[in-house]
Amino acid sequence: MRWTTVVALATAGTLSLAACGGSGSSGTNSNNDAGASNTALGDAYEKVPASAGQRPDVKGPAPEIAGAKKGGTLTFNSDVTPESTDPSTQYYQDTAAIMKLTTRTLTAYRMEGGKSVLVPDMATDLGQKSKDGLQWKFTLKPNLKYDDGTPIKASDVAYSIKRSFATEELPGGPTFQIDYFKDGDKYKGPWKSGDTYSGVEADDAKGVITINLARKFETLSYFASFTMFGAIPKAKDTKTNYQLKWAATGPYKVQSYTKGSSLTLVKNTNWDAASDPARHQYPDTIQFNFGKDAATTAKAIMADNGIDQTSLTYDGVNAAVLQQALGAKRKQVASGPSNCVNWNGSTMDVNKIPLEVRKAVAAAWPIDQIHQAAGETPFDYSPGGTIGAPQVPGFTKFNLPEFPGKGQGDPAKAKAMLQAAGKLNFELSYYYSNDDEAAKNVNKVKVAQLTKAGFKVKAIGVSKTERRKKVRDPKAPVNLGQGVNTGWCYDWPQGDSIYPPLFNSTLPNNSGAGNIRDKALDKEMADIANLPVAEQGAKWTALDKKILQKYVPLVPNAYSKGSMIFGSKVHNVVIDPNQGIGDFPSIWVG
Amino acid sequence: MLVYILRRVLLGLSVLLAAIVATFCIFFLGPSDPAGALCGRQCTPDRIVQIEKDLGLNKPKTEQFVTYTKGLVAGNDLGGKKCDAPCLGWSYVQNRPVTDMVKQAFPVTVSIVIGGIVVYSTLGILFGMIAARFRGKPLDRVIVGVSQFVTSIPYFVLAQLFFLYAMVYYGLIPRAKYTSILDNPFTWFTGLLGIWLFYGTVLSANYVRYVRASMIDVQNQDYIRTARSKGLGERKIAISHALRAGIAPFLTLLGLAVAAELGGAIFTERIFGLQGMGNLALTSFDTSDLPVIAGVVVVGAVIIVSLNLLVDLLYGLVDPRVKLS
Amino acid sequence: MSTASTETSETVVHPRRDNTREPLLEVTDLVKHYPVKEYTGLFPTTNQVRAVDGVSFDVAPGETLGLVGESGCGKTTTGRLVTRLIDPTSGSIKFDGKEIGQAKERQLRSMRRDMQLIFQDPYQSLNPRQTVNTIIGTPLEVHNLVPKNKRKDRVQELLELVGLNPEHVNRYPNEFSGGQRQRIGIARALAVEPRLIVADEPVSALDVSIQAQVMNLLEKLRKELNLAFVFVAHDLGVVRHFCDRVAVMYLGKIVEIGDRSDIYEAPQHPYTQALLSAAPDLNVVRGAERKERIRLEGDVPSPINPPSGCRFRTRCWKAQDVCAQEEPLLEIKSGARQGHQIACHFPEIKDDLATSLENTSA
Amino acid sequence: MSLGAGTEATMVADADERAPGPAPREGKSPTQIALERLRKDKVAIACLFVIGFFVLVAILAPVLVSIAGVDDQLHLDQVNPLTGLASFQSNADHPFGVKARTGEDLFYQWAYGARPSLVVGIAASALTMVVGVTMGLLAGFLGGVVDTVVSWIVDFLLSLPFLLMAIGIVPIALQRFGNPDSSGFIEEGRESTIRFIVLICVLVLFTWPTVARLIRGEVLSLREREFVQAARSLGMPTKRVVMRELLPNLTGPMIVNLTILIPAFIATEAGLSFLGVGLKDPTYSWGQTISQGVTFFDSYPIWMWIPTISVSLLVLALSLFGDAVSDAFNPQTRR
Repeated sequence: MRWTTVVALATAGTLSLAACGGSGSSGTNSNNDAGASNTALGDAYEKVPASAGQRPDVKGPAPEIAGAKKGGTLTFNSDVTPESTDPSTQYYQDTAAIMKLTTRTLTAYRMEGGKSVLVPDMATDLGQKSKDGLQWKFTLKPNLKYDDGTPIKASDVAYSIKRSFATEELPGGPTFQIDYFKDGDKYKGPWKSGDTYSGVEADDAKGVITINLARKFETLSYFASFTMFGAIPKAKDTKTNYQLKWAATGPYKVQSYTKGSSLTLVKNTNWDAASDPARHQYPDTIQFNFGKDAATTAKAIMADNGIDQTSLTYDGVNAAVLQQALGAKRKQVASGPSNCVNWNGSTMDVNKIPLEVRKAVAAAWPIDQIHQAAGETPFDYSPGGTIGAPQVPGFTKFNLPEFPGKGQGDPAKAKAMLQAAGKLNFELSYYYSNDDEAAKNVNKVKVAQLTKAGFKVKAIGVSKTERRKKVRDPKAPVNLGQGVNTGWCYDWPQGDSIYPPLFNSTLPNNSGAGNIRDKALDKEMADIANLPVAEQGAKWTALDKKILQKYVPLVPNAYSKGSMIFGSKVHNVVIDPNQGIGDFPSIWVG
Repeated sequence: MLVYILRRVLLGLSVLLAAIVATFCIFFLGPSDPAGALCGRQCTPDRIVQIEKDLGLNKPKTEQFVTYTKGLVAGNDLGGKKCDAPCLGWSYVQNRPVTDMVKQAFPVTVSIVIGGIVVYSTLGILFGMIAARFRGKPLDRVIVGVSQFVTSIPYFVLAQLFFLYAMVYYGLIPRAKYTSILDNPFTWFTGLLGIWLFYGTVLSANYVRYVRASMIDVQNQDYIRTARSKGLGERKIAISHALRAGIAPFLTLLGLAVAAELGGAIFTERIFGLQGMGNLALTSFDTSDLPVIAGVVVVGAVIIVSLNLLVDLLYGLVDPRVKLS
Repeated sequence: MSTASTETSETVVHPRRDNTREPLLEVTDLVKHYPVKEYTGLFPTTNQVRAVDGVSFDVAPGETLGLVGESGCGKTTTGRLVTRLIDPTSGSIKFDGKEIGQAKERQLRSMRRDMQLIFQDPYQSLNPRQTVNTIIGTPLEVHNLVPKNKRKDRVQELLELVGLNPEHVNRYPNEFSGGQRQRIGIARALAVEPRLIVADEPVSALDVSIQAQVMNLLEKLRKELNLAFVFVAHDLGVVRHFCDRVAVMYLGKIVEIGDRSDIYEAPQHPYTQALLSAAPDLNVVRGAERKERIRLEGDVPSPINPPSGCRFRTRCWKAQDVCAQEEPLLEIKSGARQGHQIACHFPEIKDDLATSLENTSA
Repeated sequence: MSLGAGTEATMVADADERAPGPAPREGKSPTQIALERLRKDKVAIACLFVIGFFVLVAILAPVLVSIAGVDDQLHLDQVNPLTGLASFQSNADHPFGVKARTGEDLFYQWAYGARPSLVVGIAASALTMVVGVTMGLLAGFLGGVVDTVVSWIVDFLLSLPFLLMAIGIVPIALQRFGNPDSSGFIEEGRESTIRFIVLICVLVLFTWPTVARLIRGEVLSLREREFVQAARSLGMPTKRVVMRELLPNLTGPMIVNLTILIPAFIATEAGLSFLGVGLKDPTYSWGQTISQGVTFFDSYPIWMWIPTISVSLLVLALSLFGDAVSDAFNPQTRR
């Protein structure tokens, strides 16, 4: 579980993490060409995405998109350079989206009318669970092939999974397998521990992959959509260099890849459309250019000349084109909910700050000003007052009066609350990056507002790198903004990917949110997580409310959004609410 | 001659070695946290120790330096990661050999710089000669004035405007794009043409004045006066006599300006979005990936030193007045 | 232009027939080689440019020695060596009985007062950024000759002595003509009240009319101040006008040395004869018959690889085998007077070469 | 950048019979003559006015901002929260507009931004000259081992890619000096101070070799000049020869070099700031403002254009002035 990160700042381009699973749902979501209104703004700005779930019975091929044309070249330009394209280590939004084009997985998300649904991909279903829930079996569809025409075997998938345990050779990937799989903590991958691993077994004759668990993992189907659940032919594994040339199983294969610079994908003729319910194969070539200045890319796409007509970027809506994006060029923007929720540095240590004071902080918190100072725009977020994201299946969005999820904060009211509690001039201390323009501006806003509300504010400026260490430091002598302080992006749309990683008492100090140490809460979370997926959503909603009211560990700020801008000849750019980025295989040009 | 070359090479090598030492001192003796950077998100103290061991960061600095230098010559084996010679170290962030990254970026920068030099020397010599020929006349003033004006505007502003207006908004010039010349010479040419034209033109603004000055200088020399008194036409004088004399300073300028060229290329790469050495260094700067920056600096030093050497030798060939001593 | 312009008198010749007088400057076997590396072959070869290759002469107090020869023969180098602006490779320089050939700069300090240089190029020899007052005042200050408050008076005195307007003391060199500048240079040299002046072609950069004025000034000063001179020149006329003794140099060696009359009236070395005959003869212009003219063929050989034996042999019309094998010594030859030494295997007096020179210089 | 200045040695052979002109008045040194020539140069005078204007802006920045009534605070209310831009380009409250999103006043940043440009330009070039001239003098006059060592250092420094080193040194310096107690705490403004010092050091470090090389050449030729020989033959101590005879004769090349270096440094500062390794607020600089504003050059042009025009004008004025100076000091290029 882990991680999260900052919502893309308009200036910085997106680099958020966490691709993950889920059957989400999604509500409003964006554009298609031809005047389909996008939801960036206006009334839709505050609308909540609907939920969608798992669809184990879906078969390929993916339904044709109305009007879609084949052929042409689609060009992606991005400021961000993918760190690694090794299937075993992929954990970022952008790489997940890119690799969906080349790499089929056991399960996958597909867009159904703006909703993101989990469907079987290489597997025939979403996994068969044993009675005790400790053994899962996935059966491969017949006749699956690599781009060179060789058949995909169950042992290739097993090998790919085992490879992900080699965190020393291939660092940076997700680690749920280590936590949940049998002997996951002992197995160190095929290079160190050999090919035999009791947690993952394969039967090539039947095409069955068996996963043995150490504890119940109700949301494993979601996790099975990560690229580590793809297939890697062992003979072609080049270890650390596999990221430079990987075997394709999806509709596209790598023609050339220059790390840090460009990636060219062409059609994979050995891809079987009939068996793939989640992907299309429209453009002939898909070109990715990395390390392109975000502002100029944005301006170029908005200018919509020549090659830019068939170009797009997932760097968000750059401030340089914001005016156009809000006005004349609105049709060239796709914007939709992402898997992240923000609380912008408002995590409060419940052991260091008394409850009444935490409530006063919540009352004073200058949500709108912080968004503005950080350079966040309606393309980056919509108001949100919960810890969980509303597209989690079964989750019901709510707004507590203490947590409106928007507005300028009320310093006068906060001051009154402080006074009532006898805690006037309570000292709030936190770290901020003083080598980051936006962080400095945000800090100015915070200091002004909190001081006005009767707090004593001690803001400690450190460098970005230093701050990254400080906020997780268990002994840090501050009481605000520690731990997971910016927000949380779920790995798959279910509460077990949100609440336990934030509030479990077994977490080290300052590695969750608020340092809540409550065994009862632990038990409650574990109980919900062990329920069947379909029953969890409502329970998590109640828990969300309870945590906010009982502990006040943070002030939810916003549901963040993913936004893409594209040229006029790019069609069907739809933001996958479970990924916060477009669903690349369904985009066509013409 | 051979000994002279040897001596120059030795001098160059000593400078280069010093550059490596300096680079190493600056980049690796500082309090940085490479292991932390490489560790990524699932970072445990154990893993940091392991990475430090892999990269040899737990060893004394002197030993590290020996390893680094040895790697340049003979390659290295960093914690099971093979790094072939010339090994410039291991990227903390990208987790692969710096040499690979430099190899990838190097041709881009070289392509930009070479094309730029062709454009700027052609334009520079042409307009410099014209200005010198019509010294004091309106044409001269226009040329000098325009070059003054162009050089005083920050390069990156000009580049940005050129990029957006000429390439993006109006599409007058093909969009900058790098293809390897080995893959497709034609797209290599068309993809870089715009950059060459822009970069070369802006740089030539500086050069024009230099050529003009040295042409005027040469024209005042006695042997040009003699040529003139023999009744040779001005154009002939300019081309045959003065130009040849002007080539030697051009070579010096070329040698000295390589560093500046590389510098200009950083802005160019950044703005036009090409993945050359400059952009590599900048990206690594953003992620505190010190071995990469160090690698780029070392390679830069190698280029400058060898180019200066080459220029020195060419100097002797071009200008017989210069004795190799 | 100057007060000295009217003087036309013949110079006083100091007889140099006796060896009794103690010489002020005594130079023995002075050598200056410059190493030059050449990178033509596989390995560099270090060659020596034999700029000065064993030169001996002496100068008595109040006496004037002329050093003549073609350009590149080493006369200027000899002048600089004597004043120790450059370090000799070997050989001895005795000034006033003291050996200064290898002395350190600090030990030279006192000698510097007694020996001064006048330079060839008046445009180069004055610091363009200093006023005349500073230029002439600096030696006074360095050697602490005159109290500070009297310094300017002394400078003006010196200016008057060299025939310049003392009121121009605050001007910069660029405001003076070449002749005037040279006078400033002379005043600077005189400021330290030296006993010996090495004049390095002091007039060759000046117009002919001004040359005479400056020469007359030097003449006057020599008489008034009893100065000894080492006078480096290539203009034989000027030397005849000014010098008591004359040394002729060729390729770093003295080929003939003697009293003025010896050299001009009875030159014995073929090179001396060639030099004298090459001097322009104004009488021809006036209608007189052209005298026999000796033409030297070929160029001066390289000082890096001087010819064996007699260095002049490659251009000498008398050269024979012995010239290539044996180096002629500088010695008194038959028919020569006391103090007239010639380095030649086949000396021969030619006396009609220089008669016309008298008129050209005065 | 200093290549063109090599010809200045000729200026020593000054006015004389060869170049008759109006009789010079009493007591004029070549420098004075050059200054007089400069005074008659209309372009130079115009440039001086421009330079003077910016110097005044820099000095009077606090006065100017208080007259304009602007401050360095955030003014969130000045911008449209949707677009992040102000609805105006310039108004009475904010004559040069405000920054996107935060509404910080741009006049304030412009006025204070003049300071680092000029300080960097002047301080770095003065230091460069001091170091370069000293080393050049030592190498040229002493020769021998000193010359070999200095020349080697010059070669060495010139072989390092300047911009890359600058890019690399800034984060190192920040890490090393940013938090000496290793607490990670960087005092307010400390980073910008470090950046400022590093910037100047880097500029000096990589530019003095060029100056030293030039001065060494000058000294080598001056050393053989007869007036230096004369000084030596007078028994002048070496130190005095260098200080009194050589140094004054280097004024020409030095001034010319200075006038080339200042604008070059100002432009470099802007460039480095654009790359993110230059100055950072609270030290405002034009380069930094340009790099922030350049993305908005079409939607909010005033942000970028005011500092761009300022830098360009200043650099243009300084380099034209530099040309005029070198012309004035060079008798061969009289206009």
